[in-house]
Amino acid sequence: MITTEEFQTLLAPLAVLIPLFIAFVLPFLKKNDRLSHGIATAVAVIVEALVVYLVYSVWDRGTIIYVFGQKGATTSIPPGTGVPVRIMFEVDAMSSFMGLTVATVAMGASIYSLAFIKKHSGIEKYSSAMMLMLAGMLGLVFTGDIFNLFVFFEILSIASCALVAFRTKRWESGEAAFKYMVISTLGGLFLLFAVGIYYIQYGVLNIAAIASYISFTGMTRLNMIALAILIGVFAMKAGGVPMHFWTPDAYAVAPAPITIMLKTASLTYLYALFRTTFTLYSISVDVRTVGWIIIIIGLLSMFIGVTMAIPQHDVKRLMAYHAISQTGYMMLGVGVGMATLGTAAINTYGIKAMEGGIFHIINNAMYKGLLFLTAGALFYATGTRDLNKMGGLARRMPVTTICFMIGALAIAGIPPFNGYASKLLIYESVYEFNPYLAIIAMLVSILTLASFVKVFHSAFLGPDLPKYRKVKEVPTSMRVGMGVLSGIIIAFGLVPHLVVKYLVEPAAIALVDQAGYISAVMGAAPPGAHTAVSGGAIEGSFYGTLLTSSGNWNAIIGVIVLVVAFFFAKLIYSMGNPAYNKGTEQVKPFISGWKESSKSASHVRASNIYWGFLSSLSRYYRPLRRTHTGIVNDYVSWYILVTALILIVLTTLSFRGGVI
Amino acid sequence: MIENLPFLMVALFIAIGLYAVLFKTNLIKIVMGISIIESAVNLFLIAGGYIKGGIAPIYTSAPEGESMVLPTPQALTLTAIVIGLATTALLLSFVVLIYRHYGTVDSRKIRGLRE
Amino acid sequence: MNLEGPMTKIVRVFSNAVFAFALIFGFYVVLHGHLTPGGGFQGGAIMASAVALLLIAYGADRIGKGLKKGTLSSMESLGLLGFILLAIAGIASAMNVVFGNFLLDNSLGIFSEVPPTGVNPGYLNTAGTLPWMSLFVGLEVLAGLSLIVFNMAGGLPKEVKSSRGGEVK
Amino acid sequence: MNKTIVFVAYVVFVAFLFSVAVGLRDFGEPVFDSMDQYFLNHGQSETGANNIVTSVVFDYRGFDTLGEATVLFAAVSGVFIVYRRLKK
Repeated sequence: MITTEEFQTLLAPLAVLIPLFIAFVLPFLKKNDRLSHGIATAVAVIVEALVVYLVYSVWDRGTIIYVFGQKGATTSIPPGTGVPVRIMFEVDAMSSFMGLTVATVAMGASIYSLAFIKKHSGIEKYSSAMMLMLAGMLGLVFTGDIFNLFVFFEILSIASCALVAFRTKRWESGEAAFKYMVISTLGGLFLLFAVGIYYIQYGVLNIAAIASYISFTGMTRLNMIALAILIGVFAMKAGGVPMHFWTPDAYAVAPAPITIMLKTASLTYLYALFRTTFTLYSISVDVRTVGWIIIIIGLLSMFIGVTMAIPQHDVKRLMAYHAISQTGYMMLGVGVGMATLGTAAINTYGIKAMEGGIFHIINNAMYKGLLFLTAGALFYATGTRDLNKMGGLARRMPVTTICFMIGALAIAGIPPFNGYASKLLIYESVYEFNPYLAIIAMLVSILTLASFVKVFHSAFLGPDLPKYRKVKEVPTSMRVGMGVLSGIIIAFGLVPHLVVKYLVEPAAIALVDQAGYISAVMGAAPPGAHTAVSGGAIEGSFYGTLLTSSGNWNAIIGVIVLVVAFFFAKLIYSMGNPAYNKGTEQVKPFISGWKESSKSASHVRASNIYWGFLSSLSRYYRPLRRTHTGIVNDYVSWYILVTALILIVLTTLSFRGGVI
Repeated sequence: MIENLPFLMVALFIAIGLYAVLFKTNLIKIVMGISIIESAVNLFLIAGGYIKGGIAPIYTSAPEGESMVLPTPQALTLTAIVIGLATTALLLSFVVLIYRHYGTVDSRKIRGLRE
Repeated sequence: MNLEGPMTKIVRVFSNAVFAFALIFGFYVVLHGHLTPGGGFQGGAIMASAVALLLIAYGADRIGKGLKKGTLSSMESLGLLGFILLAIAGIASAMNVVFGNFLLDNSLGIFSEVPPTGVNPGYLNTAGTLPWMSLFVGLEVLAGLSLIVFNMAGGLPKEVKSSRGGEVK
Repeated sequence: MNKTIVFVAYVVFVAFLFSVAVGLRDFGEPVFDSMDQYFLNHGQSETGANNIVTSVVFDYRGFDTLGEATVLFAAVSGVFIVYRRLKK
């Protein structure tokens, strides 16, 4: 009989193997669409349960190692050799945190899919590819072997490209899938090239072993080049500007549940980026240079992402640009952590900035997922993604409207939703690092709110358009899918201190703790490795208060203040003159003194909102728009250009700093 | 320097493939460029596993006492080849789909999704 | 090249003759993967090339009548399921681990012996789970590659109509 | 995008690739190879296969092979998705 401890060790492999197994079974169920996707949904729920238990186990026991094929699965280094020889899963707090994010989103997406995909053929392939994506993402975050990481990278790329092309009838599908595929295949090949550099130098493929060698031998030019290539690949796959061009294409074209899986996949690549910089290199490199590279990519993503989002009128492209922009916050937070690594600052605001960035990962996965799902609901109900054609849908789709509002308020960082808590952590700690960065971050947040106001106004508010008279609220499974994510957002918003204490803080500390990661596999860490920082200075909570580096935030008090303010507003409102009478001339709209000729005449189209803003900034927008050419060669060109720049910066600056 | 000729060849092949991806506008040629890069990376791994005078790492009727080349890169390359095959097949399918919709494979014309 | 109709008689007769040899050679490569260069992928690819040869010689329509896509798809899944089940079965065995080589040295099944260490003439009945995995992977690769070729030869369905891409409005 | 800038970036990138090729250890003389020596020495007794490459593929790195088979499966699914018949 299997013991509890053995079962805990087995959790991570099971979470990957079960979806894989089901993915292979599903093609047999060609005749029965409902059954095949029902099984997939059940598996997503099971995987979620396994991952939740895994998070607990890691919290309880520390890093869990699973060595494939080694008798007993725990001996990482066989006797008679000094290095690990087999593939292993190494799950520390950061990996399990990412696993939780992935599994939760996958659960929401598959529940949502139940009704969403009814109109299509080939459902068994769809469900099976979705299971492959789930397995690929979990494998990517759990694995402790760099070639295995490449394999999961490719599983994820290929399964997601296949799903991007799912609506073959529409002209965009092939184009978006091809562009995405070219970019991710090239990324995969350069990742493999970097793996080759490590293997040829050190003869090992285990991440901990490579990190140990790098830490032991110090930096070489080869390792620097490998680092630059890896930063390029993972930042590109995470959607970092200016390598983001594939993102809006793929996100907009894919079916909504797949879009949120793609979004989560980009977060796992972000995890891979952090794993590379923090675990593989850590303080062996010039941390300020690497940190600033991540910060600058993050800043560009934040700013260009949000400014490109404002003029969009395709609802999913708009949200895709926001996805890029939000990824920038995570890069900013964790980049500040990287830049302060090895100094005293990491113990104070450095780790707090990282917590903000990491907390933002799970928050972003939830609210961005919710927003994409509401966009999918709009598409399901109206058959278009064009905001100019929508209007007045709040009357027809109340649940979708409420879910959209929750998501929009969370993404804009309005208290008491979860986005506020993580953004507050980022603002305050980044302010201590460099005030200008924090100011840009806040500005981006304001622009985010502005563009969601635009979506809310043009899709949900406005007059009741005649062509949408027959639109109904979306089916139950889609509402449940959105409801699950909304519930998590509200819960995280109300108890951010608990989430930070039990999920985020261990993850941040595990990410910094290079020595711990190495010694879990190798038995001992080299003296140069970065050790854990104390989380003690940031002890989480008293009466539900989240402590940031220079302030605090109590969600309960925040809610009370909001409720009180609401009552005051109600009071003031009720003191006014109630002379508003329905059914009289009072309620009829007038346009410039004339009666409205039809409902669509008084409908403000999405492109007309903010036209003044856009036309006064046209000198900024014109070159920016011209850059987004949509030609696949240019996508690759930008990637190569950025990688070349990172290569130059890393090699020259580090030489000057005397690191090599 | 000349000792490292196989590694230099790898860099050269990647350069050729990358040139095709960056500057050729025919989608099929872009796919070919990717295939060339893929072969180059496979060559990189295999070249990294070579030992001077080594034989294949198979004990069946092998000559006694010879040193064997490293087996891991060969296994990795096997994996990478199949992955490359899979990506190429899928990329070509997408090209077929694009051609059906656009009637062309010129990347400068296939830009319905932009901005 | 016209994939719809059959090619000339010379090609057809020749590919008939080669087909059987290619299949047998592929199977040999799969089965001896643990002894000689080869294994599941290489052998599977050889067998799939035999199928592709027939496809080119006779055209997709004629071959499609005998060899259904559904059958191939089931074969592919079957190969993968066998592979993953063999891997998972390691948990239930004495090895207690995924990918444990539990069939080695247990005197039950075939392929269970351990060869002498060092150079030897090669004994087929060795290597535990490895030949089984080779067989399953060979099946998967045979079916998978054939399916890719079949689908591509069949072309896109007519429902996917040409729509001039163009502007996102 | 401006072809000149792209070409310069391309040249810089390729130059770094060449510097990798020049800077690597000598061809045919691995420095660290304890993992591979472990496979060569213990492969036969642990996995029972004469072909060490196969023992690495299916045993030591069997999980990679599962992933690789999965990639092929995913690609076949993708090809199926592209070429599938659509509902009216």
